[in-house]
Amino acid sequence: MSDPLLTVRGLTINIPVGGGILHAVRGIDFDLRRGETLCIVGESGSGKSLTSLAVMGLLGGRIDRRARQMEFDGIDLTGAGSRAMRRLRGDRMSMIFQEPMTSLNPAYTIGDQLTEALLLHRKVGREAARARAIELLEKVGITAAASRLGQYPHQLSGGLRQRVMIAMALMCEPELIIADEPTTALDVTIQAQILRLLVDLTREMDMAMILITHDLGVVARVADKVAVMYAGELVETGSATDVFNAPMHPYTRGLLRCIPQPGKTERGARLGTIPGIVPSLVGGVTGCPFRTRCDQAVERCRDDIPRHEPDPGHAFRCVHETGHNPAEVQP
Amino acid sequence: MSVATPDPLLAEIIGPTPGQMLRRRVFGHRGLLIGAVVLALLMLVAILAPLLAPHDPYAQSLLERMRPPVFLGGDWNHPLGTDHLGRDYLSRLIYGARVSLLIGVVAAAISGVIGTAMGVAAGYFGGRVDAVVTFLINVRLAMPVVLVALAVVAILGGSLQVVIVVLGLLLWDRFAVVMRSSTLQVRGREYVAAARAVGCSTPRILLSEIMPNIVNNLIVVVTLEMAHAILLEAALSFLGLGVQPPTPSWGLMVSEGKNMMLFEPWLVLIPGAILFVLVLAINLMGDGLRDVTAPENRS
Amino acid sequence: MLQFIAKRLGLALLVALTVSIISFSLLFLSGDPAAALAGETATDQDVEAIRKLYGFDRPMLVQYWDWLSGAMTGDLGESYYFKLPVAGLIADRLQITMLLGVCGITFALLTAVPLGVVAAIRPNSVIDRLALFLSVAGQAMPSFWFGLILIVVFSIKLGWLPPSGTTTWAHFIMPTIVLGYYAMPAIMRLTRAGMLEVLSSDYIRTARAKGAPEATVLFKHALRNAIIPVVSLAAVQMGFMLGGSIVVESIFALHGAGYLAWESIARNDLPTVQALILVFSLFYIVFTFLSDVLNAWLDPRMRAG
Amino acid sequence: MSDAQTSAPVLELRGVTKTYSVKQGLFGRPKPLTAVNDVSLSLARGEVLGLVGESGCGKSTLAKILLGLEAPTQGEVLVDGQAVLASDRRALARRIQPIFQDPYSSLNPRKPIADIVSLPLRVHDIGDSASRDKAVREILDIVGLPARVMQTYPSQMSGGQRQRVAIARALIMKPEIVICDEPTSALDVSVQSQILNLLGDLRREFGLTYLFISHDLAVVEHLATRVAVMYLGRIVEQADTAGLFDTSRHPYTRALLNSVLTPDAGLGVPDTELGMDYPNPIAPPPGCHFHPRCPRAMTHCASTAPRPVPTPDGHVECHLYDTENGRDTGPALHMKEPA
Amino acid sequence: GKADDTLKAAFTKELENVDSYFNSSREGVVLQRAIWDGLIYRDPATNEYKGNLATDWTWIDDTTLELKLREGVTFHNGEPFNADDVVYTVNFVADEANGVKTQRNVNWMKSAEKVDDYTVRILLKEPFPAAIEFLSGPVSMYPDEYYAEAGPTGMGLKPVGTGPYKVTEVVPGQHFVLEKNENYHDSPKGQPEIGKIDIRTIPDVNTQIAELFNGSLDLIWQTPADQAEKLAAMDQFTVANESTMRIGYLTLDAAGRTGADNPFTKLKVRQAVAHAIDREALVSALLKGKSQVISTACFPSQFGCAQDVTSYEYDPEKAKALLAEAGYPDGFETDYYAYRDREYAEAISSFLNAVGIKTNFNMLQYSALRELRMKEGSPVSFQTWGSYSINDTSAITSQFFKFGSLDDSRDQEIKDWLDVADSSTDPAEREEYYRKALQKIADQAYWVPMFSYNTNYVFTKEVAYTPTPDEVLRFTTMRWN
Ligand SMILES: Nc1ncnc2c1ncn2[C@@H]1O[C@H](COP(=O)(O)OP(=O)(O)OP(=O)(O)O)[C@@H](O)[C@H]1O
Ligand SMILES: Nc1ncnc2c1ncn2[C@@H]1O[C@H](COP(=O)(O)OP(=O)(O)OP(=O)(O)O)[C@@H](O)[C@H]1O
Ligand SMILES: [Mg+2]
Ligand SMILES: [Mg+2]
Repeated sequence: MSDPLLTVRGLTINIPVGGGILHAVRGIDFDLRRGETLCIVGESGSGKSLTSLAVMGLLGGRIDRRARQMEFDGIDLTGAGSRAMRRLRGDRMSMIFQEPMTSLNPAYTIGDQLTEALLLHRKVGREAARARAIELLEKVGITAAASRLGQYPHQLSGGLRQRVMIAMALMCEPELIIADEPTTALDVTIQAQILRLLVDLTREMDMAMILITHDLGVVARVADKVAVMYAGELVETGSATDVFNAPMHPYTRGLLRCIPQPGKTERGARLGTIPGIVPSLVGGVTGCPFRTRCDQAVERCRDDIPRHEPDPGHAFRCVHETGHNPAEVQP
Repeated sequence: MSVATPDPLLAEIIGPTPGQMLRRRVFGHRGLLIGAVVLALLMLVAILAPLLAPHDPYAQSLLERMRPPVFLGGDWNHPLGTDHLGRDYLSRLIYGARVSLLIGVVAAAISGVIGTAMGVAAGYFGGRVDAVVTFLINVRLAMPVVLVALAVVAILGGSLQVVIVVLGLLLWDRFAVVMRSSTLQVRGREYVAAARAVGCSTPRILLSEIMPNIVNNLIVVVTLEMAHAILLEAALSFLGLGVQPPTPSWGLMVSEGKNMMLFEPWLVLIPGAILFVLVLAINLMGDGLRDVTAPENRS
Repeated sequence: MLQFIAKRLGLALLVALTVSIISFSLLFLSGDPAAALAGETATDQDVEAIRKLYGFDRPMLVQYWDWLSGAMTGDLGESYYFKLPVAGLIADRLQITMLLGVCGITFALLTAVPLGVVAAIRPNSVIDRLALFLSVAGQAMPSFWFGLILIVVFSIKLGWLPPSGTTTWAHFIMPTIVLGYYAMPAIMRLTRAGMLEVLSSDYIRTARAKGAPEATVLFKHALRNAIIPVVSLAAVQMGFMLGGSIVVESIFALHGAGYLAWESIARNDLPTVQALILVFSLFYIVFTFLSDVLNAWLDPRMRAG
Repeated sequence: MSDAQTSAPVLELRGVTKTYSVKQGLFGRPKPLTAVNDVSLSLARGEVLGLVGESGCGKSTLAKILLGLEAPTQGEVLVDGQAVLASDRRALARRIQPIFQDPYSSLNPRKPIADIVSLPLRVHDIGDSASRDKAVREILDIVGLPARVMQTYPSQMSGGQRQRVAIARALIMKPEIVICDEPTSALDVSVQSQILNLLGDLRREFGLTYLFISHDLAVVEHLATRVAVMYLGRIVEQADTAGLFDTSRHPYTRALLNSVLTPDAGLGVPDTELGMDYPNPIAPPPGCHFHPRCPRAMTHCASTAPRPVPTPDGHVECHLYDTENGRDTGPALHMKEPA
Repeated sequence: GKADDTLKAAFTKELENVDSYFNSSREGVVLQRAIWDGLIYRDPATNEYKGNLATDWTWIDDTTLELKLREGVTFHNGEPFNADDVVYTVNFVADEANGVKTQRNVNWMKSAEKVDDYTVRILLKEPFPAAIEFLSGPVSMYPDEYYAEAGPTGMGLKPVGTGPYKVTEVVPGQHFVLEKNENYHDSPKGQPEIGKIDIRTIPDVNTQIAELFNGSLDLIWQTPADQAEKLAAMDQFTVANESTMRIGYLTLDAAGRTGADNPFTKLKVRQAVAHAIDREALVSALLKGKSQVISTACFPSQFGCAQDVTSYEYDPEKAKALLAEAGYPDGFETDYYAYRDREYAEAISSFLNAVGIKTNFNMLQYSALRELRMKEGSPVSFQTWGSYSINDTSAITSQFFKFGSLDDSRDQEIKDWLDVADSSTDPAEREEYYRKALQKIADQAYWVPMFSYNTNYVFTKEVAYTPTPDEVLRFTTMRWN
């Protein structure tokens, strides 16, 4: 295997808020190789978007980001100046956002916005940029691409806009593409189409992708590697098969029990639940953040939590080596 | 009897009450506090005017005209001197607070009632009502306020009541605009639909579901319009077509002092400055209130 | 777009018509116009003769219709006071008011927009605070007072600027500042709020994610969107300013339309006051109409709609 | 035949159509938008009718009509066989209550929970303040909230807690029918399952009838006894849940089912075979509204609107199943690209 | 300034039309005297009538006046002055249909006839003792050809006269530039010296003073007393003060037009009002200058204005006593109106308040107050009257006590006396009847005459000027120092 394209070690994000410091992301690690798709999954507010923005260097100035190591293809991202980051962004790594409705500038045409990144990063003429834009629009399945260039975002439907966003992200043939919940705002049928498109394109262009979502179904279908995030921490990481077929962390297991699965869960039966609510991350946070909602919790959960790696590449953080409280009788 | 699975963690309450949050934000907002304190002081002055004023503000003494203030060699009997009719300047300033505040409060109340009724009706009922109200707002905005107010006051003769009513009838536009858009916003919220689905009558929905949620915007507009009315009255009085003498209005005092401005600038400086301070305080408070209540609107 | 313009125009006309009715009837409630016309030294017969001469004894509707149909053809009647056509009189005076208005709004925009933008880029910075202070003070400053203070300081104490008149550009400096400062706070605040909102919008993040330099993000992507509401506001403010120039013109003795209005009210010169209310309203209506069209043109969403 | 259809329907829609007139732009000419188009449905006591369809297809509009919040342009709504418009809206409110999608907007932020939950009682003048207080405690207990939340405000609560409050408010007057308009789509999965369980439990406990609107087929499959699939204002297919998921007929239903992503690693993303452009509801395509996206469209689909064809457990609106009218009369059209 | 031989002056009021027949303000009179000439001239110092455009005049009978015209005079536009001009002017202004603004100035004339090129006759409607006074005042001569063509509007924009100054620029209401008429005839007005007069309208006294400080004005007038006092104290300016014919008075509703139970119908109440006001204080503290306290319903210099009538000294106690006698021991409340000089009116109202007459002060536009008084009357109002600068009691007392719509007393006896005085040609008889009328007005306290006005003239040390008591700026008599 090649060297990882992206390495993140000990990424921590702190945000000063009214009542103190919000420890939104706390020491997360992950790697990503070329051509690989990493899915970060977690509930709302668990820090997924912040993580992706941290990689892109797009966190606002108020937000404190630090990491032991954060490298993109050998370039140190923690130390990179804003100029170096700008050169990377849109060129070697690009991003797709959640809301296709608001992520395009209403004042400029699709064509203007598509070609912008290329004109910025490459020495190409307008014509060449246009040609590239048309090529990519066709690639993402938009017909009459040439005439679309003159249209404004409001003239397109949500599905089309998200395709435009994807085309825009691909303009400079990036090596890494980060998609932050690209389909949450779309209908299920459109979601399937967009995801398929993303998967096909990353494969075709040999891109690495970080896909952020809270939908376990999406993760299972798209991911090579999965990272489950809870309250700012990665509680479990591993290949999709490992995580879905042999979930180790009580939270992952709980999540999987929560969703009705046609054919698997009995129709009308009670679903599994995770009681309680997400803890506040403002102020000092110690121990396992999940312990208040965990049915396996013990006193030790308040201390430092060890990391276990039952299989190579499959890791989780829990006081219990198996993810189960040995004291409890397992079904 | 509990159908749901017992879940002790559900008892956890995440945040402080809206009241607590408001209090916290209010006390953290310097502008708001300064504005409120200054306004409160001026109100106190207005209320206690008879106790505070050293003289009757209307009492003339032609022999004691144009006495200088103490800082220019006057005596303490008239700390700020006397005006062109020998009335005690300080006393008139103190009573002037009454006039300005009265005008601000009553004019804002009149225009508030008109504008809120129109805006809420337009926002809630939409359709034709909205079209008519929007049209009226357009007409109102198209009329030059100062000019129309001057003309009307000139016709009806400038008494305090006339000025107040004219301003009240002219300044409802912002109320209508803001109340219309906030109502429109709130009307679309699901709790309004829920209240209707429960069978609430329209007046009840307007009063207990919509009003409480737009009242903070209303308060902000009230402060703005109070300031606006006070400034307009001063401008009208300055132009000689506002409150009539001998009523001590600050605008009038500037106007009266203006003629001697090149010789006795304090005659203009003092009433203008205090007018400025009053309006500033009200505006600071309004801005503060907006800052303080806006985040709540979002959630 | 054409349809939009047509409809918008229709609405503008309707508003203008309503304003004309209001201004006409409003002023007809005033004292006896014949007495006003006759002046201080007139006898009763003089007054009666004038009443006949000017047709004040006819029904009001007839008088309104006469007036309106005249107004349509640019004939706004004859000033009772000057015995000259009102249209010409106003046209003369409007030049100064318009000049003042244009200077004022330019001054306001030139100070407010840059301040607002910088304040939005650096919230809570010194400049932001300064901008906030300027705008709060500007809103609270009685403009007649401000004008008087400027005169005392710059004309009397320092002797730099002439206190009144219109002969040179220097005469316009103080009136421009006073009038412009009246419009500045609102424009500044809107620019700042608009920029803040736009800067936190998703498409700005998109632009940054493309690696666009900060200047491009600010001026190409953000300002273009933030400025749209400012255009409308500037138009509205311009309308207000013309109507509000009365105070400034009276302080600086500028013989503009605002001053004419004030004097005409005092002289009960009905045709002039009516015409001025109508003209000021028309200005407001035209400005807002133009700004709506400009807005529709600036904002692609409205262009298509 | 399912037992749902044997009992008399508590709620029935007959040929309900709702047309809005929408303005485009500030001054555009208003155009008619048919949000709900000739819909007939019936709900039997105790059943859960799932209503699925894409965003904007008219689900919420239908719900509003049922709640009496909107008057249908045509057709009628019957409760227990009686037309609703004729009867008092307050009477209707006692029998039909909503649960909305967004727990952040469905509770008045200015009121404490006790006021919100007791509102229906106060509006209908039921009981005195003590008995109302008691009723609120009871219902809060039922939805799993402790009594101490009564004095708190919505902004102090999490999404899941709020949705429980909304449920409590809907149930405090013991209605028979609850209209759930995407009650969980704004919630995280872990909370969603709690709410779904609660809804299921309540239904069993109180014999409630649900109209359950969702775009998540997996949820609908789990909860509903019968499913209606909506497309551009029309019910294109209606069937018992089991039947629908086993043998779906309408191509659109199939596409919807195909797009359900279950958490099965390695299955990949399925091909929905759908064209991707959602049609403009102001100018719906002629003939069968679905034909521009339909993988099995035939020539006459573009010109003739399909009729409802009865099936053993419901109906379907598709030329493919209309044996009399135009089956196999032409070659299948190619799948359409977006215009 | 002297350097550019241009005197820069300011008007306070916008002048509606420079055509002197179509304006009614002081500013108009000032321009009239500069641009045009009358047939006769009254020397302001000696009150002696001198020939101006006419060299000689004789009464043919009571209603016919024949005048010999001066020869060799030309208008500013080159048109020669002769009998045709006089005939045209008189016939034009005397025709009511032409709408001369102040009809009183001209409506005593019926027409004019040409006798020969330099002799005309003016025909009167009826005997009019003040004819010569009017001919030397408001009636000035216009060029017939030019006026026929330009009319009042054209004359207003481009005035043409025979006067000592010709107009080179008019911006209506705002700005007037006059230039010395180099071939001005040998008029009793004297020859103009200052080359150019530049007049701007600056409504605000304060701005005028600022401009004066700034050096952009050389002369201002009608400056309020307080400012004039301050300016006098500075050594850059000369402040001259002259009395005017305008008087201020209260008119009381003795006729009961606002209601028969109106307190002012009672003599004691009216007398109480007269005693309540400290007119000395008003004059010394507010009006200052050459103002004087007056007790008669006319200006002292006017013919027939008797001074030895009943006068009421300031005595608030007596006023209260009178009120109590009249049945108002606690005073009463009344509406009180004024239309100008707000501060005088305010001061008066506070004197009234002090004796228990609580006044609701209303400041109205002149026309509104006039309408009110004509229609329903007013209980008490502060009025002023300038008598059109006509030095005759008929110009004031007869205006208001002959049952006109502004007559608040409606006293038949007074009217009869005034009728005799107004139409008699015997000065002694006139004087006697005016005295009777004025005495009764004072006894009955129908009016409370208070003070005469004065005017301040402020100019730089470069300017030499002595104002006249008729409140007219005479540019011809101004000189550079
Ligand atoms: N600029 C900010 N200021 C303050 N708090 C922030 C800011 N950005 C994010 N947060 C907080 O940080 C936490 C993590 O946010 P993040 O956006 O990464 O969540 P997420 O996992 O992407 O959630 P979602 O699924 O809702 O998008 C949240 O609690 C959020 O409220
Ligand atoms: N008040 C209204 N005025 C005009 N059009 C409306 C109105 N309400 C809804 N519509 C339109 O009717 C159609 C159906 O809307 P509806 O809200 O019922 O859709 P939905 O299926 O509930 O969608 P979603 O899944 O997004 O909630 C949409 O095209 C919508 O734009
Ligand atoms: Mg996110
Ligand atoms: Mg919906």
